[in-house]
Amino acid sequence: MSAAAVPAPDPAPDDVVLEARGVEVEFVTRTGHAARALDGVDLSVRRGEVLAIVGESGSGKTTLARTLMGLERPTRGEVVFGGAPLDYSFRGLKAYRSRVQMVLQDAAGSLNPRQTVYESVAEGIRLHRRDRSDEQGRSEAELVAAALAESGLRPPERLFLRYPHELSGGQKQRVLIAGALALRPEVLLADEPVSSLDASIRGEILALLLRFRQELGMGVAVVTHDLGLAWNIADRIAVMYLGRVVECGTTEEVLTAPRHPYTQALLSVVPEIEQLEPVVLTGEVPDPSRIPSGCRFHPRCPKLADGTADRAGVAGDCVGTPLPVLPATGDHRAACHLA
Amino acid sequence: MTDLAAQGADAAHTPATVGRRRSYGRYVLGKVLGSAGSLAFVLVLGFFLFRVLPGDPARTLGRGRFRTEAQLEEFRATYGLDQPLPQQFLTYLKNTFSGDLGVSLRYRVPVSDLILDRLWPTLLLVGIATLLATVIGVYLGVISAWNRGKATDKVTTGTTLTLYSMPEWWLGLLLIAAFAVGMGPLPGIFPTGGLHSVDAEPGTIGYVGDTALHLVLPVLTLVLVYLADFSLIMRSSLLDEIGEDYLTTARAKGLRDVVVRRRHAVRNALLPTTTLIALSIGFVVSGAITVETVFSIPGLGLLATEALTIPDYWVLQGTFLVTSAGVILANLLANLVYGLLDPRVRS
Amino acid sequence: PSPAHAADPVRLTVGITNEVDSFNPFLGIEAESYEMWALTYDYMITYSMEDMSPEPGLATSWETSEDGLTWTFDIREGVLWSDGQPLTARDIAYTYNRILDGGPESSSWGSYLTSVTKIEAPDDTHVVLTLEKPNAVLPLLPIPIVPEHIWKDITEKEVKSYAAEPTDGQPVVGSGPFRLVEGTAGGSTYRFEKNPDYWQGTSHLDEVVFQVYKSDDPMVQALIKGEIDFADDITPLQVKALEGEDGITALNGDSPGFDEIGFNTGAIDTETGEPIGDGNPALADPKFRHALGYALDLDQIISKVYQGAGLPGDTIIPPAYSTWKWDPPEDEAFSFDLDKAGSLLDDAGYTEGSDGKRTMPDGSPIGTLRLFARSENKKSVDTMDYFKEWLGELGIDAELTTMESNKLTNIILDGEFDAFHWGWYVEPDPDSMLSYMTCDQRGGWSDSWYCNPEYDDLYAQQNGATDDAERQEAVQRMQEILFEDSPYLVTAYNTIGEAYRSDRFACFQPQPDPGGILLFQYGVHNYLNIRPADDAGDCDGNESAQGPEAAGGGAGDDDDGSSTPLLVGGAVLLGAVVLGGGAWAMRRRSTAAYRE
Amino acid sequence: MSAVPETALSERTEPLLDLRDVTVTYRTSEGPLPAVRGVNLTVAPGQVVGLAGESGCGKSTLVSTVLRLQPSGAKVEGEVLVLGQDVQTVGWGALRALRWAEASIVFQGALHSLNPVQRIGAQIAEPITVHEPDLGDAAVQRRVEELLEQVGLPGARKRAYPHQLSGGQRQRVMIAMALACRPQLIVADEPTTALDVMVQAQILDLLRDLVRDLGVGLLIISHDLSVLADVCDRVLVMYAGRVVESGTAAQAFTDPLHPYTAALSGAFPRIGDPAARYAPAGLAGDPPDPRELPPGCSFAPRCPRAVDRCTEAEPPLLEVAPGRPVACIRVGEP
Amino acid sequence: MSASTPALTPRQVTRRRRADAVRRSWASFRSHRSGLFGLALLTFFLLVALLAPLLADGEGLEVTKATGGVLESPGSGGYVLGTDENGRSIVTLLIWGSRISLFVGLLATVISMVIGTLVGLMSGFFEGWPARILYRVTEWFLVIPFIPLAIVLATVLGRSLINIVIVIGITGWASTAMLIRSQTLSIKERPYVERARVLGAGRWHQMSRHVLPNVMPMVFANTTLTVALAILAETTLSFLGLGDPTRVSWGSMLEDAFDVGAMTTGAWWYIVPPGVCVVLVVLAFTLVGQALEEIFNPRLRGR
Ligand SMILES: Nc1ncnc2c1ncn2[C@@H]1O[C@H](COP(=O)(O)OP(=O)(O)OP(=O)(O)O)[C@@H](O)[C@H]1O
Ligand SMILES: Nc1ncnc2c1ncn2[C@@H]1O[C@H](COP(=O)(O)OP(=O)(O)OP(=O)(O)O)[C@@H](O)[C@H]1O
Ligand SMILES: [Mg+2]
Ligand SMILES: [Mg+2]
Repeated sequence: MSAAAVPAPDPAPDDVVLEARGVEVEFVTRTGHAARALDGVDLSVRRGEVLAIVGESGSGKTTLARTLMGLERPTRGEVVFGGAPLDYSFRGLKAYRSRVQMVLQDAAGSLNPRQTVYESVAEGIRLHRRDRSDEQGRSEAELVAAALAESGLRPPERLFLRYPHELSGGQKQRVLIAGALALRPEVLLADEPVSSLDASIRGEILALLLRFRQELGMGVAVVTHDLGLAWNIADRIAVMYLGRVVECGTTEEVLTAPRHPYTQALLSVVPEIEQLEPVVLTGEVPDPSRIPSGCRFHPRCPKLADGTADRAGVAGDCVGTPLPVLPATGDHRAACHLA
Repeated sequence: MTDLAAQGADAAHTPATVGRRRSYGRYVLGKVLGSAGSLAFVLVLGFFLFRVLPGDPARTLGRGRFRTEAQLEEFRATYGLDQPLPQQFLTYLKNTFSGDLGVSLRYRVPVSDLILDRLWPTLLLVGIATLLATVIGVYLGVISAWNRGKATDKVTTGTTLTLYSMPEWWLGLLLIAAFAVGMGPLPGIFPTGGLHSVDAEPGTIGYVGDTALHLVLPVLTLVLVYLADFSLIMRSSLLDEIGEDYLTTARAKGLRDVVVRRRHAVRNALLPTTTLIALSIGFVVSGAITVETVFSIPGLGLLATEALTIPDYWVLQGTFLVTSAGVILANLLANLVYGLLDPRVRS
Repeated sequence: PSPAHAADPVRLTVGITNEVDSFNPFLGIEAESYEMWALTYDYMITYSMEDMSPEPGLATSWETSEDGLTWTFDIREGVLWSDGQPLTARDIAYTYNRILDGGPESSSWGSYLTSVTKIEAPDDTHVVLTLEKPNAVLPLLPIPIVPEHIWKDITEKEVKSYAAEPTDGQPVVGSGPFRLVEGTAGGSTYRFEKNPDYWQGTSHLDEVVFQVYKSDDPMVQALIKGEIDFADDITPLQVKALEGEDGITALNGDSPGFDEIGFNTGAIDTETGEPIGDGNPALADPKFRHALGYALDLDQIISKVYQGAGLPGDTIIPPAYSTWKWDPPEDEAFSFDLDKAGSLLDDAGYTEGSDGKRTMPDGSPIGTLRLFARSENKKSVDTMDYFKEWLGELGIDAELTTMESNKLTNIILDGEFDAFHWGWYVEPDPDSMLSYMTCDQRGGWSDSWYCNPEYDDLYAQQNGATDDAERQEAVQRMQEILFEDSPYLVTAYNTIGEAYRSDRFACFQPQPDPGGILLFQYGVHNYLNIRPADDAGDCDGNESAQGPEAAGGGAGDDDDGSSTPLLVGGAVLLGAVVLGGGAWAMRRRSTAAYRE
Repeated sequence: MSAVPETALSERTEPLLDLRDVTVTYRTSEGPLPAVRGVNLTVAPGQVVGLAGESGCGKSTLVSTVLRLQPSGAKVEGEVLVLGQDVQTVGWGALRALRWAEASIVFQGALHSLNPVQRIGAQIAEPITVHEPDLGDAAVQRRVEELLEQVGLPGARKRAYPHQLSGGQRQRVMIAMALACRPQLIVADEPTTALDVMVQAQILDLLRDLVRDLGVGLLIISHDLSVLADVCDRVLVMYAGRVVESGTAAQAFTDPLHPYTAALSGAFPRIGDPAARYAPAGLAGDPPDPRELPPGCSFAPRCPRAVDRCTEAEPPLLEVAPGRPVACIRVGEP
Repeated sequence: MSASTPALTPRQVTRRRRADAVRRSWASFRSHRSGLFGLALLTFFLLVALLAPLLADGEGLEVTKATGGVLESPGSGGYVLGTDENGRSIVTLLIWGSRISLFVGLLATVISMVIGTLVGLMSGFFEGWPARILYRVTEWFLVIPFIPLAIVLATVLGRSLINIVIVIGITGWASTAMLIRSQTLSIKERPYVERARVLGAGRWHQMSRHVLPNVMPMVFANTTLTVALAILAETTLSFLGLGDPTRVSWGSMLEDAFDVGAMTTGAWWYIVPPGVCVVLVVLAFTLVGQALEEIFNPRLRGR
């Protein structure tokens, strides 16, 4: 059953809650090379909006989400929450995490196999003593029940004593969402929330996210490589390539009038009956330990390969001139010499 | 031919192979350093364990021979016991590295000579026993894993486990009773102990045969007891592989069951087994000590147990160092082989 | 090895349970090593089989000067070293001088040359010893004589690591009845070939091989199977078991030694004379100690702890040395009589307190006596266990601690004990054993810290006595004193179990004769006596030698005696295996593995 | 299935794969588990057939029967005809000869389906040496390189170990391996699951090219209907072990007749379709446990169109239009 | 939103969950026939050890109170399994010996488990040089052969029951530490630990609530396997003469039997029963341990 269509709210630009400013994350690989998984990302999540972060595998989506969560410390740049840079002390992080929550990529693995559903959901409540601060004076069990019910698991008590292996994939994902939701976060980061789920179930989960945004005014950032999903629920889209945001704007703008050749290629390969002319990029996602000069996309860029860039007279720039980091404004922009 | 050679050259330059070389180098370095660390640890342990002896070592070590203070002094000087501890440690290191393990309190000969003398029976015993236990154990492990849940598996695993539960020297005693003394219809065909008969002439074929005959029971004891170790390791290692999808792929390719087992399952399962088996060598060495005692085989183990009654500290220290070093080196070797065999070591 | 065919070399294979620690007579201390030296080398004087009294060896005769300060020995002529060089008085003097010079050589043998100041060989056939005071003990110099032409190249420093083992296939140079051709200290096989030119007549054995077994049982099995011909040092139970075997003779031979419970009679710092340690004051009282002698049921100890192989003990001279031994008179001898022990203690003031525990004469508690046993010796532990119980019945608390002999040595030297269990081997001449109880030996060989001036006087007297009867009297009086003062309670005279294939070899003569042991004796007589059973005849008229066995049961015959029980054992083992297999077999039928 | 004339086989008049009323039941400790229930399916030469369905609906189980690779605890009923031979009953020798030489499989999860400690070249070469033992070593090596190049990898990569390749590359190796003996039928079990969009597009392109160039029959399994719609001629949709609908790719995707197919198709919105904005389509509830199937139509509990009748009997698979069998009693009803 | 009040308090929930977990583990254990057999055997020996004073008079251990003859054979004189060389009943010795053998085995295991688990957890969970050093030390202890080290330690420490326990305990912990470490390493990387971090959990919480509970079953399974090895070790050390000579354990019985030459004497009742007891107890622990391992280790489950 499809969820009722929800009209898109008008996200005010000044409603920014969570922001990445020039964030750079480097990993040292086993061979001793530095891999720059994030290479200067400016991105903002606003109150009550759904932001989709899309890109190929390895483009740095998960790293970005983890950095926003404070699980990864940027080697440069900063994460700003509510106007203040993130405090990485234990207390600071704990306080932060009661306001920003994340649902991890792997739903099946994110539940402790030895904890019951009840314990998994209650964990956050206990850590932050939410039962003491609850305005309605609800007990821990009541809070857990409420969170499960809100996530569409009804009646919640029936699930209390279940272990993860007794749940279906969709139920696990919902338990995870309930666990995050029980803290009433201001921002929810969801990393590939449905990619491990069956097609028929994903609709429900997505509808759930939309509902939270709508009912709780939560900012939601969804990480995905599925453009269809973004079309389904996102207000805004940021397209990532090799550690950078290469195009961002509202969903309609980005998906119906993509400006970056990479976005265009991504869009063209979405399997459909009536094909656009698919632009299948050759090669794999480049290695973040060897970022190409100039436009980082140029070795795979179809516009450069077919001479479009040359005709526009930017071919030299494509190869040699680096592009600036896209600012985190609401406008539709693309980091491309052609755009 | 030429294009094959060209391909070879070409392949050598792919990043994958280069990366592999480099990472094997790193792996080797890591393992060698680790083993060196272990050796150093054993050295230090060897030193301190024997200096924390309660009481005056000179008096203890002198076994009541020395009654006058002068004799004690001389003894202390001989063994460097009159020097400060750090100095003693340095001397100890220097001596150990130059192969000087001290002089046996009992035999008054250099410990290194004693050890060299006693090394080869132990090597022979441990070597043959490990080899046989490994081969048979791995074979049994394969059989029982491949037939998991069937009668073969149950009988094999049950028997090996029971043998595994036996103190090896007790089994040795029973074997002596059964096959050396002779029991009921069994003639006592094997010697009760020693490494060779009194009348065997060294260097002859008969001598070799005679030594082999003497080794049958002790080796059998060790093999029977340690079989289980290897067969259980192999069994669980192979069971790990049996669920893997690549075996289904192999079957789908039209390979026979035995080929799937041999070429894919067993070969892959053997890899992690090498290092585990190497770890078990320590147990076999331990077992050899008691088995040598029961069978009166003049090896390192017997040397150590004799030294125990005196106690001949330098001999104990020497055998401790040598057996530990041996096991550490065996482990290193196994790890290096494993690194060579398994392309995944770098991940 | 079967001596059946004349062409085959006659080989006696002896199983032993301990290694030779050194073939160098200046280094080893194990009993096995002494035997090897005895086979390899000669002595000036050897021991008789009957009572171990001195007998001519290399020295054919000897005499003392009037003042007892000069000893002259006549040395046998025509004795050759195994490399063909003649053995002369100079070799003897050389050997003795090495010891006299101090150094490592003196540690084993120095005590035999106490009061000797000079040793000379005026010619090839005479050795003259000069003493500073008379010494009755001197004739029995159990020092192996080594060849000067070999040993002169070995410096005092080198001697500490000199192996004296065969090199490059060359046997060790010696003059004894046998020659070591193969073997190293700590090794497990030592092979000797006979010396064809031995001055005492050649052995009937072509070879003697010693084979080390790390434990008794395999050794005994080897004997049963005929792999060896002689098993040394086996347990009384094994002797009992072997008594039924065809073709095997087994016996417990009296060994010249005793086991004792020693007391801390008062440890002192030998330099200052101040008391040290924390021995219980009650044990400093001879009356207290003596009373405890009636609290030992030696018969039970012999039957349980020694499995019946041994004799209840009384003094520190074992019955083997009948000339020296003093026996306590019937009415004074210790017997197990707790009432008597109790009344003696009451008389001495150690009365029972209200709690049933005995107190010191001044009424203070005695406390708990600390008994020590040697952990590696089961007899030691068991004996002390009994003792502890009997002390308890007397109203004296005791606790038993076990430790290695080395640690015990230190504790004894520190005086931090009350009682311990140990034992001594006693040499044919009682002098050294007697010396251990003198005041001078405190902090040295003495372990009871015993000191009695009267005893010391008698010791000096017997040591210098030139008259045997006078010496005998002194020695016996000393034993009486020790019996009264009881620094030791001698618990048992040990035996050593031995067994040999009497279907193969005959003519063993025990030492002491009768009742003694067959090998590892003082001297090497038996290596010359023993013959293959087939042609033993009447052992050349040697009456006490054990003749060949009548029944000629071959080696490796059935030995039902021990195999049936082992069959049962094997069956139990088999059962265990089956049980284990069954346990596994009962496993749940799990889903079968993926297969084709 | 006794007498199939030799000529018939060589003429390839009949389908490469013909599953007739195949039922697979796993024996488990908690009782029998019917994973596949009465599935009929054919693949003709040059045809691409898609099989869609949620996780656990029995797709892989069905695939495993094609080369008789199902676990020994599985009971297979019905006929599995590969080139006219019933693989479930032929002798082992014949079966081995058929495996890979006539039909090969690209297994789900390329990482685990490759032997981790053998070079990929050796793994590709293995079936060749098994089935064409007369081929010389050099020829085999040459074939391996050709195969790799055919799937867009440099021939020299044959010396690589699986862990040195990316997911997409491994999937290509699996495909190269499947082509090794030039089979007539290839079964690809979820070849693109777990790959990202761009790599998925690459692999689908590759498969499409292969079918076109080699004329093999391809059975491709996926839970993503849009993927199948993209590459297949025919699509079958499975639910709880049964086929509930089949039709041409376009029909199934754009004009689903079964409510389940409709839900699957709606799960992947067409970008630009305003109806899908803020309206993710989905189904309530979870797939049923195959051991305790609901009475009647197993989809009924989750079906938005379900009525009481639906729980009465399992609806038969009826052809409601030419080439469009559907198992729903409410087809055509408003 | 649900308006109904949940019927259960969190504590009840937890208790129920625990009971449930125990019930499920027991259910799966019950399906392991060999494990059950081991458990039965184990229960028997534990009962014997616990009830020793009721089963056999403790005075029967004292050589001074021994009533039987030297090495009487089974059946004679009312001794079911005969007597030892001191005339003590073998059955009595076996019964009391079980106490020492099990005591040493269990206590040594506790020591090595505590050390092993702590070291394993620390070196697995934490990063940096202390963890690396711990890991190295573990590796060292892993490769050093057991008996030589135990001989050396026992020589240095002296012979007493508690020293034997210490020796076995401190030579045997390394394999446990390795196992725990590798488990910890893998569990630490599990997404649910990361989820706990996301929820705001500190290290202590992660370790105590997620890592430890998931490692514990393996510790438990490993414990039973370690007891088996520890009992074997006690027997071997006793045999080498490193045991406590004042106490009767199966190992010391075997040593005594060996010393008095029971094999030659044909006194099989002195050699075979203690050995069989050792084999059975070790086997029992091993079987139970393996069954537990199979239940608790998801890697082995379902095969
Ligand atoms: N801990 C790490 N150490 C080293 N490199 C890392 C680490 N985590 C991520 N990377 C690298 O950073 C890059 C970005 O990874 P990330 O997981 O953020 O990608 P992603 O967009 O989430 O991909 P996917 O869609 O596959 O989840 C990759 O090249 C990855 O290999
Ligand atoms: N070996 C087995 N033993 C018992 N049940 C099994 C076995 N393999 C699969 N099953 C069960 O059979 C059903 C069908 O499994 P199958 O693997 O065929 O599904 P699938 O459609 O391929 O799913 P996915 O999309 O997850 O691969 C599932 O319920 C599964 O749990
Ligand atoms: Mg990701
Ligand atoms: Mg599948």
